[in-house]
Amino acid sequence: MENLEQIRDRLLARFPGAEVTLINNPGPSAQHSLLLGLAQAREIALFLRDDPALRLDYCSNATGIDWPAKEFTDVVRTPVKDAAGATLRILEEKTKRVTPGFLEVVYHLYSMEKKHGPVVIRLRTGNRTDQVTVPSLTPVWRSCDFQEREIFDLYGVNFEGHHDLRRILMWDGFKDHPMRKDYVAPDDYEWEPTPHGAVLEKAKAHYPAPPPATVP
Amino acid sequence: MTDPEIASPSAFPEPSVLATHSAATVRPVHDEFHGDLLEVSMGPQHPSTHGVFRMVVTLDGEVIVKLKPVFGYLHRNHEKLGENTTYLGSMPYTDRLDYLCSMTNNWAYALAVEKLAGQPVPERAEYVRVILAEMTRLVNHMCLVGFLFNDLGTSFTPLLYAFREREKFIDLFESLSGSRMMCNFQRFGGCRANPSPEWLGAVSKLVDGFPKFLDEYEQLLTGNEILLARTQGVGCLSPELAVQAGITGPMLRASGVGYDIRKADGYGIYPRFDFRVPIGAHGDTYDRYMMRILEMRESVKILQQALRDIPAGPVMDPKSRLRNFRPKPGEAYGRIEGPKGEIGFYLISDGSPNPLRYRVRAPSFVNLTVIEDMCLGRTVADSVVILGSVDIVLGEVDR
Amino acid sequence: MLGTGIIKGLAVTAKNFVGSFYDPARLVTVEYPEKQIPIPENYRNFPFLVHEGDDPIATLRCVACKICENECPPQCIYIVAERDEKGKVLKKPKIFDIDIAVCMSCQICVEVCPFDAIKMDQHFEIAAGNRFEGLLLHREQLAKPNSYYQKIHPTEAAEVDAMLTAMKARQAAEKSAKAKPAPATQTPPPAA
Amino acid sequence: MNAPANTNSLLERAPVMIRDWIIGFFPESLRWPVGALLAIAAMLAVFGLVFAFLTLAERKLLGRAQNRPGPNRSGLPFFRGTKLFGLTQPFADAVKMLTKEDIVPRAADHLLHFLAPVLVVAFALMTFAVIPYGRQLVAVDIDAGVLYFFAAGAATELAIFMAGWASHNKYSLIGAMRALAQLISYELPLLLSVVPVVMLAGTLSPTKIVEAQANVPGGLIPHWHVFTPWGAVGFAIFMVAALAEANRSPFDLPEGESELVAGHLTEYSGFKYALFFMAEYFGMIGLTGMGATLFLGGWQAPCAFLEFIPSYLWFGVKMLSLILFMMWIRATLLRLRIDQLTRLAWKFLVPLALINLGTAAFWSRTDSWSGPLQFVRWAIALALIVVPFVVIGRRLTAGLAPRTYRYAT
Amino acid sequence: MTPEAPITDNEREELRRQGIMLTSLQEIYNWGRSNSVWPLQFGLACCAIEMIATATARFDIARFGAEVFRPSPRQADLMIVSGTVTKKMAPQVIRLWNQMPEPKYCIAMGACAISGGPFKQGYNVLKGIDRFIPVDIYIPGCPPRPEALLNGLIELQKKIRGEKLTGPNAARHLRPDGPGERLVPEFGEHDLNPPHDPEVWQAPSLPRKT
Repeated sequence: MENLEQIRDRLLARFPGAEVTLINNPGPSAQHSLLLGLAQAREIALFLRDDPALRLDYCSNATGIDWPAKEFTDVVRTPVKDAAGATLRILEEKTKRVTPGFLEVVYHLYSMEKKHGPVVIRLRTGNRTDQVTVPSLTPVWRSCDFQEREIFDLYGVNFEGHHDLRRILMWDGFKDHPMRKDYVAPDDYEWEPTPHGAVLEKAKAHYPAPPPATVP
Repeated sequence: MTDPEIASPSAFPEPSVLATHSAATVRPVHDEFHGDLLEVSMGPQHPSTHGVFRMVVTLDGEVIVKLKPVFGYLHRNHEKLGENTTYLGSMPYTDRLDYLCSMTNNWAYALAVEKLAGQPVPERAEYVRVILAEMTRLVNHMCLVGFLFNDLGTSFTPLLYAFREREKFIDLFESLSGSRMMCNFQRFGGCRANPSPEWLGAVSKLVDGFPKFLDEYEQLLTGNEILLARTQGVGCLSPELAVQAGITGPMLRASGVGYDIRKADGYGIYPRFDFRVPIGAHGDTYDRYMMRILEMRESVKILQQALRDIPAGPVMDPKSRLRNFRPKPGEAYGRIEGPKGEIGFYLISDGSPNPLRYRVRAPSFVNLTVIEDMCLGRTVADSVVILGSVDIVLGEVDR
Repeated sequence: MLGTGIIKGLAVTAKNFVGSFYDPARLVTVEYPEKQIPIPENYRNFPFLVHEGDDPIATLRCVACKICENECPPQCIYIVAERDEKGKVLKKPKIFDIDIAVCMSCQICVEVCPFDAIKMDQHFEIAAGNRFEGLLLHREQLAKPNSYYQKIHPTEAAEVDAMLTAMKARQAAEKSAKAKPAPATQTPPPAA
Repeated sequence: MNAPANTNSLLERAPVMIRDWIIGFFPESLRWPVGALLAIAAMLAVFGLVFAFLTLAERKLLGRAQNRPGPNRSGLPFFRGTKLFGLTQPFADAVKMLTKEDIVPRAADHLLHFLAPVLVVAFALMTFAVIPYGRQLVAVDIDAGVLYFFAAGAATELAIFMAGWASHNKYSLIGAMRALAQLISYELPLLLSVVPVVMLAGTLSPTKIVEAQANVPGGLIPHWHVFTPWGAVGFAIFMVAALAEANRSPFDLPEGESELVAGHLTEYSGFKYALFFMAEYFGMIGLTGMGATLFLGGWQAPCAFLEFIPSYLWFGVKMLSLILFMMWIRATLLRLRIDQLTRLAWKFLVPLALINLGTAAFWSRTDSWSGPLQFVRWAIALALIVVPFVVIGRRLTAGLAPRTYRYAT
Repeated sequence: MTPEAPITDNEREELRRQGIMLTSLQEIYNWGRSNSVWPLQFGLACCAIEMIATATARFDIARFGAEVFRPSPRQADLMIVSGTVTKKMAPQVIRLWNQMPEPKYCIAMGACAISGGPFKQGYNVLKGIDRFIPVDIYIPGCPPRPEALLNGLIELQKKIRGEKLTGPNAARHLRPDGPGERLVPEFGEHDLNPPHDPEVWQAPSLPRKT
């Protein structure tokens, strides 16, 4: 199989103006991925599926990822030097920078015919609140059907063009998207005999008296 | 390798044409002979839904004109819990995904983490993994056949024979790992315990006697005319649709696509073994049943080879660590051929002890995609059989 | 011919029916409350705490390091360390609770314990009529002697004991080496 | 009929003597109703017990076929720790069933919901009236007994439909519809399989049919209908249809546990459910009893020298072995689908039964053939049966066969 | 199990107090029910496999007369909650319980059914079925061995045998304050509504008091 750079180049040649970015995976698995722009994602997916050299006819895994907004603190260190050039002190300038959060949908593609893979493609939403629509790839690979519904249910990604976009795991009247990182589970804390960590915090909130930590 | 029968789409079709959904392929007739449609909700408590699966079935007489699967009755937040616990802490949870095959789940997860962390595995551990995985496959297929026949209306007899044999395997799992079902045996970089020669001998004895049981089992079941009538031509799945819908495992091979991850990926040490991948020609329930039977025979072969060749040595990589396991940032998707199909784990690490994303690609969840296509136009009695032949376990469908 | 498959199947059930009267392989039932399936040595059910001496609480191996509490995936362990009058933390648990209504018998606490203080029990007949009293085990119920451990897991316990004695011997040797400046070239014990 | 002396042994006559002794206490005008009541009471008691132990036998037999012992530790009240091999299990079940809360769904038709189990047992019991259990043991000896039997037997299916309809449950309704389809399909082969017997015996009275199968003095092979070509086929068809008629596996579609939860029984609890259970076993007893009467010589002993054993015991043995056979089938086979069930009836059993009618006619015409002609008679009769069986069987299972598979590598 | 004495002294005392009729009735009633416990054929999760294993040849729950797994709740006496009860499933479980005729019993099998078990921190997991249904026997384990389930069944049989027909200690189904039907929660926007049935379950006071 060609490597991802070649695929990207071919895609760019075939779809001029499309956004295809290679995302490097620094880990030892070296499963790099292609980030597709939303506008032409479905056409590119179709191409990947039907291209005779690739024939990625099998979408194994579709999953959502929640990337919450991240706050970075950039520290710029400027040494203050005296006339001789010796460092007197170092000035630290801290600037806070927030990378906006987004939701991501990842597809792992294999070829059953050519028996190669995986090719990982990703789609990203604009943010985590109102621009959460991505094109559905269910028309291309039906295996995404339930998996996209699951992403819709648990992450709140809206799939445009999905034929039956309903909640799949939670009940219909459920309002939240529980797999998001900022989801707060309903506070059904009642009695935990062995609390620690987050549960201990809850226990403290529910039993404001000193935490349950003394002899019976 | 023989050419799998995959029809390639000739033209470049429009996306809208591609939606191979089965919306109302069987159209209900409304005239004086056909009354109203009957909507029956099968499940979540139903003897043949293998747990808490639910199918909302619309019937015209006894013929299904619409079938909507409803999931989530066993959605126990596996992935969320996996993201809130350490890499090691997720291992026992994987046992509870497909609770009939904890060993293969363990392996798939260990494989994904090993990919993520670049962790090597000693050779003996690879052999132990193969032995355990193939034993699990035997157990799973055996039980599946039993459950399938329960759906077909036997009074538990095949299931009880299967469980009689299963107990022998379970005893071996228990004496090695300490638990009958929830083995929690694989670790990142090997296995938890080194099997003793006596244990391997016991496996060898059991495996050698297994074909005899299988013969008796087949004598009871395979040639039965009622079975043939109930399963042949029932719930056909075309190879095109199977590939398109991401079906894996015996169900895919029953449709005639020779895709086995043990061959395609060659993970672990599978390339060293000589085994064949059976493929069906019709993709009906009978083929799906026979795939399991034939795969069991192949698994016995793999087991015999593995038990013959297993080297001595440690089963744990000395450099692997149990506590404070923090893989470098990155992501990995590891998959193996589980008894039900491709079981994969997708992990993203941000360098912390907990994975940032922990995703389970469950075979039976995806395999259910085509349940409506297979059931349309069939009767209620067929639908439970078709569902039985898909081989679902709700623990991994809903996770 | 139609019916041969059915007759074959009938033969199999008949064989099993007749076999159940003389062949133990075809009547595999173990009459449970009277007889028991032998439980393999490795079997694990719920954790217990190993103590060495006669006084269960005073001679617990546990040092309340809370590693198991942190590693326990379902968080069913709760430990509070003993403190002396001045508030200094002692290496002893004051509270050690395991909620066996939550425990998933995964054995991770045993694997991570550096002191071999927590081990898996094999007692499983613990059906209770009350969730709040019967199923929350305190350190008094959890503490079981080392001899019990040796009884249920003989191989594993022998290894652990050998390791512990070796470690003690090494510590004693180190101590004596420190006490006496004599050049003690003691070989480290093989098991470590 | 010149019966040997030992057939009039004390044991043989005991039931009748006891009856006569009891009704002797009553004035002449009351003797007939008291006798009838006694017969009913005796039947209820005997078959009630038979039912109880049959449930146990079924559970034990299923258990044994599945490598386990089945219920074996119920013991006795007041004597805890006794086990008695589980022989008291049915009574424990009865106590529980009797004391269980009776739930009628709010939406159900209360009257029909109540009537259905009563009727189903009543109809099943009615079939018992005409079966000759022994030499003199028949409650009502009517001339058209066979017809009466099948009429009453068919009515139980109507009661089942009633149950399904009244429960107001979708599963029950589907089960009820299946029961009706099954009734219509299997009533015909059941009756057709009996016609040859009636034809050759020349009577519709069960007692006379049994007498027609009396032993030829000195004969070693029993002179039963099942030992003739047409009788064997008729018996086989009868048994298959009886399985369907009694809603037993592989024809237990109305109950259809794996598909329809419990079919028409889904909404029945407590004693009403027990009544259905009872009716199923009564139906089985009745059908196997009639099967034994028509084909297996009824209460006749297989050979003349075995006639010292009371006739009703022979009947019991035959009936029980047929019931055990039904249980054995249940332990092995899977369930048919409703369309296959009807297809089996219409396309296989009915034509075969019709052909069997022809065979029976041939058999009765050639009664005089003897010597080597006897062999010709058998050969022709067998050919008349086997050839259609193979041909129709092939057509029925067209396209169904075990397959061979290829391998990817 | 050693064979128990036919009638213990306590029971003789009881006999004298309650009258021989009532006690005999009670004995027969309890004997019948305890030897004919038909469970609901109803598996939720992992423990269901061990429940099936209990019914198989090796363990054979049939020996106790309890192999008749009825798929319809109308004919069942015992509900074995075998596995995780999710919030999505909880209303159905309680509905099934309500559909079962009295006298009925509930065994919470496995950690998940008792307390939510390893999954109790999940957002969709009910932390124990006893929040809605009165549970008679709790069997811990994940999953419990089949023998443990049999042991639980024996405990349940003991409990049934000890039940009284009258008096303040009468069996639950004979008391007016032990209704058979329980509140079925509704699906809320974030959680079940209510999250537990206050009539069945109250959070206990903490065992570790300050």
